[in-house]
Parts: sequence; structure tokens; C-alpha cells
Amino acid sequence: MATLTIGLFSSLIGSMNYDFALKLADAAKDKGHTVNLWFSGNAASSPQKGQKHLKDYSHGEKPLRALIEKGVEVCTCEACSVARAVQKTTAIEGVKWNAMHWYLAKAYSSDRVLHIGGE
Amino acid sequence: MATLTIGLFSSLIGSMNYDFALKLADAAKDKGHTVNLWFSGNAASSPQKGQKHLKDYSHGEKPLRALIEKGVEVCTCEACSVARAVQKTTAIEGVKWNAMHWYLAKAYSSDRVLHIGGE
Amino acid sequence: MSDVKITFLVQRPPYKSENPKLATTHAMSYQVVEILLEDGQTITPALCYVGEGVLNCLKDQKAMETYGITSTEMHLKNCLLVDMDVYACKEDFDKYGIGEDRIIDADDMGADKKMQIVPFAKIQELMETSTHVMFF
Amino acid sequence: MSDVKITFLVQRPPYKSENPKLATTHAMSYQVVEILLEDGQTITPALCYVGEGVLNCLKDQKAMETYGITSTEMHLKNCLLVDMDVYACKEDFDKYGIGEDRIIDADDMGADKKMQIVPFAKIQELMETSTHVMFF
Amino acid sequence: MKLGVFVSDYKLTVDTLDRLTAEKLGIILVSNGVYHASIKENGKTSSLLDKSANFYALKEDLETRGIDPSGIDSRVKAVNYGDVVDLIMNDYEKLAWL
Amino acid sequence: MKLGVFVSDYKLTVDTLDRLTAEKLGIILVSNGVYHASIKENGKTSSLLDKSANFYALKEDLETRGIDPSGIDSRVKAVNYGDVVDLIMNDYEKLAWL
Repeated sequence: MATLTIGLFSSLIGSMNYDFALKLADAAKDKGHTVNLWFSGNAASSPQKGQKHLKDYSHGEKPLRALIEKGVEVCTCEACSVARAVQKTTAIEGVKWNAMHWYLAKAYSSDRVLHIGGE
Repeated sequence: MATLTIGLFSSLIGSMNYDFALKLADAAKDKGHTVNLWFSGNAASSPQKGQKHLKDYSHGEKPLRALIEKGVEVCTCEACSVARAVQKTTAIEGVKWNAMHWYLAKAYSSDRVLHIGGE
Repeated sequence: MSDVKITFLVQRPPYKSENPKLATTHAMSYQVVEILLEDGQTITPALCYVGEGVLNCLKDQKAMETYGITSTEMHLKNCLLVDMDVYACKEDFDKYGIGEDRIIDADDMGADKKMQIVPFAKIQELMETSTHVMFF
Repeated sequence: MSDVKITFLVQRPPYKSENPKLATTHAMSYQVVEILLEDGQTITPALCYVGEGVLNCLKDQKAMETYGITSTEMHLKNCLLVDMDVYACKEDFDKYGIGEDRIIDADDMGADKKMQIVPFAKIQELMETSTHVMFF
Repeated sequence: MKLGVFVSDYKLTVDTLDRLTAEKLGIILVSNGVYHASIKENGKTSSLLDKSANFYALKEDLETRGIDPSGIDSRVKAVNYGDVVDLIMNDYEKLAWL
Repeated sequence: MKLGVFVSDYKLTVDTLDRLTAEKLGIILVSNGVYHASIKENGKTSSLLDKSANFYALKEDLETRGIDPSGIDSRVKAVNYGDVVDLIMNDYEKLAWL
């Protein structure tokens, strides 16, 4: 079994890269791999708690909580988040807060890194 | 003097369309025009209060409050906002909450509509 | 009595950004806009698909099954169901080799309206006769 | 002792999206990553600009004066100041007619490093000898 | 129609601007659209500038990107935000954003 | 190198993929990248498929867009999320996203 780190820079709603990253993380975990997930850029607003699940919009909170429950390590870029008014106190529990070197350190010990930085 | 309605669909940080829309609204207001500003899509996460002003990131809260003070009418798409976990109770005061017909009604009575829907 | 026409022009494929979907929901809201207008004031939307935007019009989109979100197809069907005028550019369907059998309709929902497949010249004309245009 | 090389490849112009800037800040963080690693473990970033990405390298960016945000230029200068290897594709500077006089340096800040203007083949080689690549 | 088109990108993925016609066309270069006013590819100026239109480029967006407004293509007029408001209100009736 | 490239868009504004070389190249079509496996422009299949590479397209993203996975170009293999994980772990060492 191997380690995959996914870096995600896309917003919760819009491009569907967010949906992709969460589904890929889930599939990798189901196959027994270790998975890390890094949020930066517009993905850093996604740890905000209390997302209303409307059918017209992609939704991240429930699948993200499920991933954390399964043992996926999830971390958001603190500066990117607070610039978007996401606070630790109102963030989804279990999401780690750190700076960009967290991502690099995870990349160090990962067999594969998928950096989703398009747009 | 005339009326300009701007529809903005871009995120607070990233494309700089947000910065453009706020500066254009300000310039139009300074020239004595009536200005309306509609947030939908990813712009609908921008009314969240408590944005930390870091120099590395575009910042919207302060200029948005200044526009509202000046008499620019600002309204966010409620469904778009709540899907992104922005709640009325933690939103910037003075931003209106309504549905998409608000934008169409403003367009009805506007001399010009600039719909910034790219990306 | 005064009507304002708005052309909603969708130029981009679905799902890559939220905007093509938001074109349908914004156009749809003409249905309820009267509560914010005076008596006799109306808005008439024309929803137009051009360029890669015509890829929004492919039927059998399974976004609900795959990702749990309402498909652009369902939004478009709803537009037809409320008798909105929806146009798509014939030249672009031809360019992409998309035949009529692959294009969305809302027959199963009992809609009378069909998507209107028109030359680009018609869409140009709609822009000219509109008060405002919104490019998505 | 073990080093992991990461190539940060910037292919897009600045300001249109936040990503080209985030390439600089993520690469820069190699400076502090040791606190999360074991003794002797290091990361070596190579920051590379190709295609329209080379437009990030134009000097005199006045983003602070115009929009109140740190310019991509300032981020790039900081990278040079901490002795990071920054590469830009010669073929692309040539394509866009950008001469050396218009390319960012951090001489005013006392940096020893210069941006390294190299053929694409060198950037290809960097990707080949890296453990991971990140495309921005 | 009198149409003002905001071009906000350098590489455009949509071709709508090539297809539509307008009696009076204004092209306002903003964001990365301003590169059209300045960058030559293999010695050639952007083909966008060959269109029959009035061209403007936002000074603030040129300067942000390290481009001197005094050195842009002679067909393009550098304007500030206030000028853009006047163009919108006085010169063009319909507005589009690409 | 063994490089897996995720192509997530139909009209690409970057040309990096055309320039780089890899001993083993995998192109995984996701999001709007899946149109490359299905849409012909003026009767021609996407030139992306002319590259010397192994091609995959994500079933879920085909179906989302109304494209039947059984009808895509014969050079492209339809895969699901689990298959993508295996490709990542077994076939390609470095990964890029366009």
C-alpha cells in the first residue's frame, strides 16, 4: 500500500475539481492507501462549517467529514482560509490548519502527488 | 445621471474580477450614477464577515462596506451563499439577501448592465 | 406596459464552471420578477447556446447519479417547461456533429416548447433587439 | 540524508488566477519544511516558468499601488533572495519578444541569485530528475 | 447595436467576438486582456487589434502587470476606471464580458 | 519518466503537453477533458488523441455530460475512480494536471 497526497486549489462549487478530488481520495482510501488532502487557493474556503446541501450545488461538508472519519488527513492553508473569512472556530472539525510547508512535507513522504492547480 | 447594474460571478480572491467590479462601482458612484451590485456564483461567498486583510490576498470587506456606505445597493444570491456556508447572521451588514429575480428587476430599470460572468 | 428583453448567451461547456447553469436559473427567475416590478412591467429572457456552449444541450446527463447534483439538462428542461425561449446555434451543432436525437427536450415532462435550433444570425438578431445582454 | 526534488511549473500568466502566485509561496516554504521532517531530510524546489507563464517575470509590476496586493514580482524577488532556483524558458521569452532588461531581478535587495533563462530542454530535464511535479 | 466588449483574458477559449457584428464596437481590455495591447507573439501584434473597433486598455491593469501604458500599441487608448464609466454610459448601450 | 497527465479541459490554453516528452505517457481525461474522447469538430477527432500515449476517460465524467462510455473513441479506455487510483499507483510515477 502506498501514500497519495492530493493538493487542491479549486473552489467548493464551480469547477467540479473539488468533487473529483474528494471522490479520488475516497477511492484511494478504499483500496487501502494512505491519503493526504491539502486545500489552498479557493479550496481554502471549503472547510467552513454549515454548508447547506442544496441539490443544485456541489456539496463538500458531508463527504469531507466522511473522509476524515475514514482516516484521510485533511489540512487547509491557514492564510488562504482566514483571508476568506474562514475561522478555525467555525471550521469543520478534524480539518488541520497549517502553512504551505505541511503540503511539501507530505509530498516528501508520498509515493504520488497529484497537484490539482488548474483554472 | 444614469443607473449601472453590475452582476459579479467571480470569487473574492483569484481572478481579480472582484477587485475590478468594486473599483468600477466606486468610480461610477463617484461620477454621480446609481449603482447596483449583484453577487452570484463564487462571488456569493464574499459577503462573509471577518476577512483578514493580508497583503498577499485581494480583500473585499473594507471596500465593500465603503461602497454600501456610499449608497451602492449590494445584494447576494441567497441560495448561492448558503450553499457555501455563508449565513445571514455572520454576513457583512448592509448586504441584501434575495433571489435571482432581484438582479433581473434591477436590470429592468438600469441604463446599463455589466454582467461579469467569465471564467 | 413595458417589456425589457435580456439575452442570456452561454458560450462555455457545462460543469467546468457554474456559470452555464447559473444562466438557466437566472433566466428562469423572469417567472417571479413581477413581484419586484410595477404593474405591466415584464422581462422576456432569451436563453441562447453558442460555440462550446451547445454541449450543454446534450441529453442523458447523469450528474445526479454520478455527483449528486442537478444536471444542466434538468435545468434546461425546466426552462422549456415554463415556456421560455431557448435557442441553440445550428452551425455549432453541425460543427460538433450533434444530431437532433441527442438534443435535450422536455417532452417527457409535458412541455410544449422545444429548443429552437437557429442560425447564428438569429442569435445576433436577438442580441440586437435586447435591452441587455449577459454573456455566460 | 535524503533530498526530494519538486518541480513547480507555472504555465499561466499572473493575476488571472491565484495559482501562479501560490507557486511562489508554496515553493518558498521549502525554507521551513525541515521542522516537519526528520534530520537530514530536505526538499529542493525548482520554480519554472513556461509558455504564458513567463509573463509572470516582467518587472515593474505595480499591484500594490493599483490594487493594494503584493505583486507577483515581489514574490519572485523573495524566491531569489532565499537562493531558490528559478528558471524561465528562453524560447518563450524569445517568442514574446521579452528582452533581459524587462525581466525581474532582485539586485536591489542584494540577492546573489538571478533568474535562470534556459531552453525548454533544461526544464524537461528538471521534471525528469524530480520526484514530483506540480503544474500551476 | 452599440456594443462594448470587455476582454479580460489573453488566450480566449470562446469565439463569440469573432462571430458577432455591431455597428459600433468598443473593445475594452482589462485584467489579462491588456496583454493584447502590448505583447507580440513571434513579432506579431494580437490579431484582436485587427478588428474594426475602438480599443481601450485599463491603465491600472497594464501597470499591475509591468506594462508601461505609454508603450502600448498605438491603436489602443489607455483609460482609467473613471474613463471606463464614461465609455459605458456615453458610448455603448450593451455590454458583454469575455 | 513515467508521466500521467490529467487533462481536465476541452479547449486548453496551455501548450505544455505538446512540448514535454515522456518514455511512458498516460493521458487521463477528466471533467471537460472527456469531450476529447467523444466530440468531433468538423468530423475530425481531437488532435490530442494523435499523441503517442495511453488514453483513459473517467466514466463518471462522461456520463455526467450525456456521453455514453461505450461510444467513445476506440483509442480511449473508460475507467472509474478505482481504476484511476490503480493507474496512479501502478503505472505512472509523476502526475500533472492541466
